[in-house]
Amino acid sequence: MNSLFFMYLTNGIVMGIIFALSALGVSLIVGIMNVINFAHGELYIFAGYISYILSVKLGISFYFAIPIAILTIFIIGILIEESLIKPTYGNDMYSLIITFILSIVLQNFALLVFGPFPNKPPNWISGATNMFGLFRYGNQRLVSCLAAIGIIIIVFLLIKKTWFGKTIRAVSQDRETASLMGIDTSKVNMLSFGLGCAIAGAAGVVLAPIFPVTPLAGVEISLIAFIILVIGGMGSLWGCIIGGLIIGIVQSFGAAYISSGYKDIFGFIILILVLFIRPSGLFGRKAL
Amino acid sequence: MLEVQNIDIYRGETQILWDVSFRINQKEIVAILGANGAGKSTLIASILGLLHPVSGKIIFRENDISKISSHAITRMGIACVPEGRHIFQDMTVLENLEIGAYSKRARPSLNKNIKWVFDLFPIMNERKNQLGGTLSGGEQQMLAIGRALMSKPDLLLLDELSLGLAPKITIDLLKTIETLRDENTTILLVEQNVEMALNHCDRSYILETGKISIEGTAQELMSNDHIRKAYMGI
Amino acid sequence: MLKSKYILGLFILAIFLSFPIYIGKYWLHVSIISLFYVMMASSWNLLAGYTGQVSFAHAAFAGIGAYVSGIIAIKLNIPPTIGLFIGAGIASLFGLGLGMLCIKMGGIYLSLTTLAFSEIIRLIITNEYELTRGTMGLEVPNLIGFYSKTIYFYIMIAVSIIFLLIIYKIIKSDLGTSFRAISNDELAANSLGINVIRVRIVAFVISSAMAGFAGALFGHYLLLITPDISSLSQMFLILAMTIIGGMGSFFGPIIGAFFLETLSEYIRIYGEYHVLIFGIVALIIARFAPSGLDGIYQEKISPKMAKS
Amino acid sequence: ISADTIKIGVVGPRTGSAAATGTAFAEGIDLALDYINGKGGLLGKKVEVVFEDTGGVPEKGVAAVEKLVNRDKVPLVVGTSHSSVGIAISEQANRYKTPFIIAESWADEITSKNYKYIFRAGPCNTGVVSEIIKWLKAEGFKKASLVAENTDWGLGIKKLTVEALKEANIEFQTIDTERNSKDHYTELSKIMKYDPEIILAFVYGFGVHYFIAQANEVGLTPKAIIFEGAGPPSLWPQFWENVGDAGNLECFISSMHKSAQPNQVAKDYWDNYVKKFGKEPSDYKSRSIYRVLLIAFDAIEKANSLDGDKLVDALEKSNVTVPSGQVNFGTEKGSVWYHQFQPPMLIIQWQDRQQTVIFPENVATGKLIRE
Amino acid sequence: MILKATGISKSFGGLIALKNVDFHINSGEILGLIGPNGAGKTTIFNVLTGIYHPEQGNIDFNGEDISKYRPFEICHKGIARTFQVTRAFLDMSCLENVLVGIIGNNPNLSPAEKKSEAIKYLEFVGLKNSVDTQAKNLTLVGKKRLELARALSTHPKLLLLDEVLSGLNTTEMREACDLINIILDKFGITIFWVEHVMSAIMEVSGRIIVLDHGEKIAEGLPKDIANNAEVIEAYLGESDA
Ligand SMILES: Nc1ncnc2c1ncn2[C@@H]1O[C@H](COP(=O)(O)OP(=O)(O)OP(=O)(O)O)[C@@H](O)[C@H]1O
Ligand SMILES: Nc1ncnc2c1ncn2[C@@H]1O[C@H](COP(=O)(O)OP(=O)(O)OP(=O)(O)O)[C@@H](O)[C@H]1O
Ligand SMILES: [Mg+2]
Ligand SMILES: [Mg+2]
Repeated sequence: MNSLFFMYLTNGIVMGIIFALSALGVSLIVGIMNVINFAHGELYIFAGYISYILSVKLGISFYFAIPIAILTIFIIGILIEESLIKPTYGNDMYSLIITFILSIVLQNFALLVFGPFPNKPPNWISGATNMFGLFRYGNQRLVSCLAAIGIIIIVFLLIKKTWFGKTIRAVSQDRETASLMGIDTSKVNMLSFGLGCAIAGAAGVVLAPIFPVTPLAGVEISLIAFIILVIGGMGSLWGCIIGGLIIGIVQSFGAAYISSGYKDIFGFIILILVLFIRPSGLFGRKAL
Repeated sequence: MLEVQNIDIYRGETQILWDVSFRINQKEIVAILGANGAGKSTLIASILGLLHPVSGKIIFRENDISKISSHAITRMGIACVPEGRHIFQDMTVLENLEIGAYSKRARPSLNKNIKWVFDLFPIMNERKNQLGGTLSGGEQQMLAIGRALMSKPDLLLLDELSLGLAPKITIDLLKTIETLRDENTTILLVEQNVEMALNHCDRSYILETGKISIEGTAQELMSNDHIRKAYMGI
Repeated sequence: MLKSKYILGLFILAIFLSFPIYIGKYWLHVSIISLFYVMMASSWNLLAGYTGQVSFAHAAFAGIGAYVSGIIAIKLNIPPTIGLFIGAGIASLFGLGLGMLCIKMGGIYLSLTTLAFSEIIRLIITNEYELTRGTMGLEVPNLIGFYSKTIYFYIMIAVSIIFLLIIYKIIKSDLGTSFRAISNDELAANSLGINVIRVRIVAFVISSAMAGFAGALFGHYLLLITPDISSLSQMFLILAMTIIGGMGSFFGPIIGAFFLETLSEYIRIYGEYHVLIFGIVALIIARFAPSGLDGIYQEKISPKMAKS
Repeated sequence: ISADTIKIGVVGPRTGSAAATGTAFAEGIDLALDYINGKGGLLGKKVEVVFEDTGGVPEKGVAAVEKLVNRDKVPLVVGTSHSSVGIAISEQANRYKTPFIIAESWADEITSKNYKYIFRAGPCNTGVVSEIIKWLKAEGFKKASLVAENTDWGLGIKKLTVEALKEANIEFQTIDTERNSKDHYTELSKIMKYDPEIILAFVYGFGVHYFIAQANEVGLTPKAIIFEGAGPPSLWPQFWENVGDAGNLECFISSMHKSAQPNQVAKDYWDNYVKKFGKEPSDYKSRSIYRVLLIAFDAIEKANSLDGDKLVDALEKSNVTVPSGQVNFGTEKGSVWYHQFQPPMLIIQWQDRQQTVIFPENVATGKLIRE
Repeated sequence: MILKATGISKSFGGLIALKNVDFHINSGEILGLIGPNGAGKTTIFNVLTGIYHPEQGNIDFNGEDISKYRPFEICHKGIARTFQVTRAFLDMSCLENVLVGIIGNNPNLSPAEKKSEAIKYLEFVGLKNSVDTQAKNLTLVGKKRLELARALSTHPKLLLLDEVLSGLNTTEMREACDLINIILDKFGITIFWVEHVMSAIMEVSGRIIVLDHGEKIAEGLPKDIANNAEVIEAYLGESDA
């Protein structure tokens, strides 16, 4: 019983961190631009595919494949922002609708280009580690989890500690006034959307070896990310992490002790509970 | 320092400013006065590059800035207190001030300037970790002024400086402005309180339905009958 | 001017009503499906287009209506003609609950929460195998004693017209003005004596009841309901139709529904590209003509005709 | 009825998560058309196939048949792969009195309803399960974990297997899972705890790839053998990339293997496939659709008509030879075997990334290898 | 007495915005509220109109405690307000903006009556020529007028005005003050207003309350307030402005 319990707990935490990373990109974009990027999951998937193609089909070492994939998604993100999001500034609902349509387009595009099968870049590391003599845990999972923590920390520092972070928040709140402070708002918006997408890409690259990508898997990624967003509070980075952990742990124990069939529903139940108790999310600010 | 030459400004289809020209010299406080809807804020917006003139030029230190985007203009050393304040609602007072010092020339003296603003408005120091959007109306106005000062601008545009400020604060502020001028900042002031503006400016222009109708030194305008009647209710 | 519009409308209606005589079984089927989407898109538009609440749970409400009506017909032998109303009623109750849960936050929260809700519904339908037969689909009885596409066609038309009249009434009424005030500035509307939460929930409940009714009707027409009825891809269709036709316009969703359904028949052969094409069309319209086909007509074509 | 061609309707998932099956179907259709039109067509007319998408969703399947019957006016429909779609379509085809020959929907319900116009020339759950149990007994497995996806098919086959395992006196536990679930650590720990000799996994989706890879991580395999009961997931092209070495020794069920070609038709099919597409068929679904099309051609030929009732007569008397042997539809009402033709099934094990047929013995090319 | 507030307290996090404030409003008077920036004036308005609920104290309006009511309920009871930072419905025309107030309080009028009511108020505040103008195209002052029309359209018994005069020049201010007197005389609406423009508030108000740091520091007739040492110290400064 005990070893099982620790196994569930460990797996819950690892999955939680992975979820948090998957949600980080959307959370960032919501936080700084008030735009929900529905196509988040698809960008994640694309990054996975790119790293797969580079490393499996073209034989490029994953040390190079990873940055190339992230960079590509960054550029795609910028293109999306310039072509689709820019005209919608100030109209949150419209950007939501546009990115929703975009996500459907990208899904079907991926289906045509990559086919319906899952694709998996090679593991960075093989084997499994015996955890405290209680159970074995896949090494790749542990390494991906560490990479996720690393990325989360970098993003935190970037947003909380640099001028760039402050600047993007200013732009998100009042474009015109920000430009009166000498900020080139178009550039900042472009970069911050690109950054959010790049984080989605980074998540895709880091997680593809454990969870191979399929064209439709983006939907799940986005859904989990959105649940985390609402639970944690829109745009709050801390909320994103705590929300991810809650979902990871609850899913793990729920699947273990209640039912694996309803695994995905546990997240939703938490969501409803949170909305009852604190409508603006755990870390959300209450709007006036 | 700044020279506006015969500009025509439109908002959408409607023309707001007709052939407006004026100039501000270095180390001068110039007031633009006029009734509601005369186009004062529009004028400020066009200097800042938020609106571009259809014809005419705006020259700032020998550069034509009439077609440049606003972030580039502000980087040249122009700052403003916009009408309606436009505080960054979800950022703290401190962060608002820091953003004011965004431009490269202002960043080195960031800490010094923050201290200066806090001296000017002690209440800002008390509220420094409060979110901008939750400040009272007058506090927001102080923050907007402080934020503009953070960039140590060469030219400061003030749209409705005294809006919502307690009389005492307004008096202090006007004194500060005069000090600033003496320290080599040029100031363009838009005010409703004509009497007060004239008491503290060097020169003034009157804008009436989109056209400059009268210009002159403060004393000249003070004694102008039309102005006394239409704007000062005397 | 106004009179000629009415005559044109009646003329179109007459052509439409005579469809069963000459278009053949298959196209009749296509028309029935289009009418289902007219109901779905128009009622969604009431919510999203007029009150700015972009809900992703609309397809889920159709699913609730369909399953409720189907299940009670099978298990309790309640005639489908009554089941339709019970289905719509239950859907509106869910709408009320969901509305109370997330409407206070509005905006993006509402969108995301309704999205999650629709996933819950889909998961429950899939997992509650005993009741719903899961992905296998629930075979439900016919609405009336015998099966006739022509009769279904007329029922669908009648219900669509009733829905559209209700929607039209609402948006032209004070409620419609309140909708817009709220989407502009909630606090100010509240201070002017508008019970914001109630108005929002009213919109939510009306539109979910409509979706539930339409879903139930559709289920009884197809004789089969599967979890797909409440899936995101259904939601995408509804949204795409509204966007393509024109969001926030009365005729938009109607135009959009017929446009996409007809288009869908013509691009059938390109199976894999099907949804991709819909998506791209919707994206282009959303980007370059945010007011949709109806908007293009109002801005470009109508003034020209008026001039000439 | 068109003057110069005979149209046959095919339904299958060309989009959605099982789109791979649609691709395989398209290949099989090509080969079948080459074959029949090469012979000069049917009743002196060229044969044409209208291939409609089901997306793996019953409603879309129904819409596809609606179109095939009412717009294209096909005399008969074949195809489909999901049980749910098969069930929905059979209701409708029977209503329209249009013969429908099912290729790959395994649910017993389809034929046990004993509908006049519905035939199945592909596996049914009962048939598959009995094959598996025979194998389990032959190998002497004593303790099994039964993992099933929570869909109609998974739950259906689970129920049959549970009964059969009880009867065969094999000790077992059951665990439910999600078809597309990616993280199986929780389920796997429960299985670890139980410590079975064999894991019967009924998952028709990519989920099983993750399951196999993760089972190896937690140390469940190679001690225990994984048997995958849906066939294709173990044959999908990306299988090895996804599971890596964890795929070694995995067993699965299939209806086709290169080394087990029962007749000339099968050999011809294989050669033609390789010639036409320049590769070997990756799974057996292209051959499944080929199979049902051959049956359909034969029935039209024999009936010498496109009338539904006559076609049913011809099908009931069918004895055409297809790659999986000679077709004989059961005609006795009252069971799953009515209008059912069960192609022989093979149990195959991956040994050093090569398929080895290990059961039934008469076609086996090797023996089961355990750790 | 139309309204009596006793012991009102309200804080934001650690900041005490209102500390045990008592005041009353007589019906038919114009009561002024002044005080330094951040003293809590707008907060009092927000508490009176149900946007915030006070942590302590109660608000008796015509014999009913309204301190727990929500904004729209309070509006129905007869308190209307304008916002210091204007909040017009920007995407709607001026007419529609005012209609919202009428719909919220008088839903039973016929559409034609509603419209003529709305136009009546727009004319009254001087927006006669802007009936169909989109609110977003108004100037700041235009928006303030619109807010006033909207507030009046709810048929209030008590009207709260938050800095309606700011941004007007002296002449315009005169007109506005006349308007305020007319609102009292013609419509019989009691007025409670916040203003930083001393000349106006001293002249128009019958009585004035002074707030500082969330506490009431003075109350009385304008001329007494103007000479109150504490008020001069906290708020007015010693100049003549
Ligand atoms: N965004 C806009 N779109 C269209 N017209 C506008 C817009 N903003 C202002 N106007 C119009 O432009 C004219 C000048 O406005 P502006 O704001 O410049 O006046 P102002 O002199 O600053 O007045 P105030 O004293 O009220 O601030 C007004 O008639 C106003 O209605
Ligand atoms: N939501 C809030 N959260 C935190 N502090 C707030 C909030 N609202 C107001 N405050 C603070 O409460 C104090 C009182 O604010 P209030 O708006 O009532 O002042 P005021 O008297 O209207 O000032 P002004 O004349 O400048 O408008 C201010 O210091 C303000 O910063
Ligand atoms: Mg102005
Ligand atoms: Mg205030």
